[in-house]
Amino acid sequence: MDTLPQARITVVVQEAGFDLAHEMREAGQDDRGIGAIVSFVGLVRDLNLAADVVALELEHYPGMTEKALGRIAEEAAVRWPLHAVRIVHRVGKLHPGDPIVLVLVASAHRHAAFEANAFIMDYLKTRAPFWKKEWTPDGPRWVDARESDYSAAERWHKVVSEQYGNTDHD
Amino acid sequence: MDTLPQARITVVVQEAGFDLAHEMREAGQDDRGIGAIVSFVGLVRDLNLAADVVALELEHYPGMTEKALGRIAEEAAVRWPLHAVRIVHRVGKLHPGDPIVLVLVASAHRHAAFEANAFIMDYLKTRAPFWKKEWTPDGPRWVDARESDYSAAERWHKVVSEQYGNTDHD
Amino acid sequence: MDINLLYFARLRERFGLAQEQLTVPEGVVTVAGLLAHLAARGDAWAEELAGGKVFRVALDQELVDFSASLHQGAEVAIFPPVTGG
Amino acid sequence: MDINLLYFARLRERFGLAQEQLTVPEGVVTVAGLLAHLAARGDAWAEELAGGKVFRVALDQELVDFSASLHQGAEVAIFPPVTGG
Repeated sequence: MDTLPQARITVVVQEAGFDLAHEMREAGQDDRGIGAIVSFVGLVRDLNLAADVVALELEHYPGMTEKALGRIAEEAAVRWPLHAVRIVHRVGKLHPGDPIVLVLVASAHRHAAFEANAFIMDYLKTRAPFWKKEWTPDGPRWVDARESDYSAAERWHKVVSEQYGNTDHD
Repeated sequence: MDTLPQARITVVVQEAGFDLAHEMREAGQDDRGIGAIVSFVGLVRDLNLAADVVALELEHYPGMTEKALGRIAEEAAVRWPLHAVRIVHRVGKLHPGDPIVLVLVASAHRHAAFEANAFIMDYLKTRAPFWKKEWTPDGPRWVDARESDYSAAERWHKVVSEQYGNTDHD
Repeated sequence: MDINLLYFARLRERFGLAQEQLTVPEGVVTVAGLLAHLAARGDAWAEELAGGKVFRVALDQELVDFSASLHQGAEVAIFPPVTGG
Repeated sequence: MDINLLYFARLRERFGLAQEQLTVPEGVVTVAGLLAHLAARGDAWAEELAGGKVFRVALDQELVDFSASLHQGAEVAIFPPVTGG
């Protein structure tokens, strides 16, 4: 396996949108050992929302959020050989089609980048203190957590990556 | 499972670089059912290259390339509930740090988007007719195929996605 | 023992409270003990914390289970299961 | 039977040829037969196609195994294992 630099980890919680191209450049910055960058962008979708939902509002726990996200990213960097992890999570009021979350993982190896990104998203869904509220003309209601998100996070206790050590991406 | 529109599939082979933000916008275009967009960007990395490699040159089989990539994307859209797939593969001369390939997958579900993207990359590596040549001061040499890429593609014969049906991404 | 209590999302609204300083009574040493103490306030407190509803507790900004020990100056947050991403 | 032959990458350079029209001799009906016919040209052709080296064949722009049948007007491409992405 390659000698790895310490993974560069960045976590931001903000109301503003994010610039994917900028985040990609930051992740790739002067690191010619990176062969693969996998990005995940989560969007507010309206399929699951009732027809009357006009906006989503995200609340979080300042302080714990950044700590929890940083820890999840570090855990990923222990499990997979990563060069960079960038997480941007939005809070405040969002509308259908708006991006909520960006997770960007850079590695020499494509399978490591894919797996680490999915791992981070699964843990983010269950361990990062964000709460969604739906706004309707009749007022707001809180979104319930999904059991499937918890089972998705659970499966990482069992997963062993068999590929990343020898499937480089040039 | 949601009623799915036909996945919108776009395949481009070009010498020019690509604009990730533009591709993201195209993938998300007016489709509020999309909850997750996973993008894979492959970069020319120099860790695996000999120290004397100054550039990489990509040759392809015009006609078959587009057909093969289109078929891989369609196969992914049969296996997972996808809204859009965009593949851009570069040819010609590239340098360390340059992006070679972009695969972008949009779905309602994050696990579907992750898995379909990894599937497309694994098949692209073994079934799309591209060949890499390394340029050195002493002249060019062809890059050999990796056995690990073939085993990565093979594993999809066995993989069953257990998650995508019930782990929506809002 | 004095602790700083935080409530988020639906629980913050139900309790009508985002934050409070609390002097924990003698004998209350774990999260479970604290929850019983808060539930004894009745009404929304009893319904949410002792009514079989699902919630999470963070101690000093780390998720913990209810057997975790409190300490002087602890930051304890109580909130519904998270729904981010 | 006339076919259109294409060579790519290292094989194109080894054969000094990117494309040729070929009238396949009587009796050659599969990709395997065609490969034997080409290998009989000797030198690089024999080395690359009958020397235990790994290569791929596409018939009408689809990867096929060597038992695939040729047909009039077929496009047959011979190339090394692919290294894209």
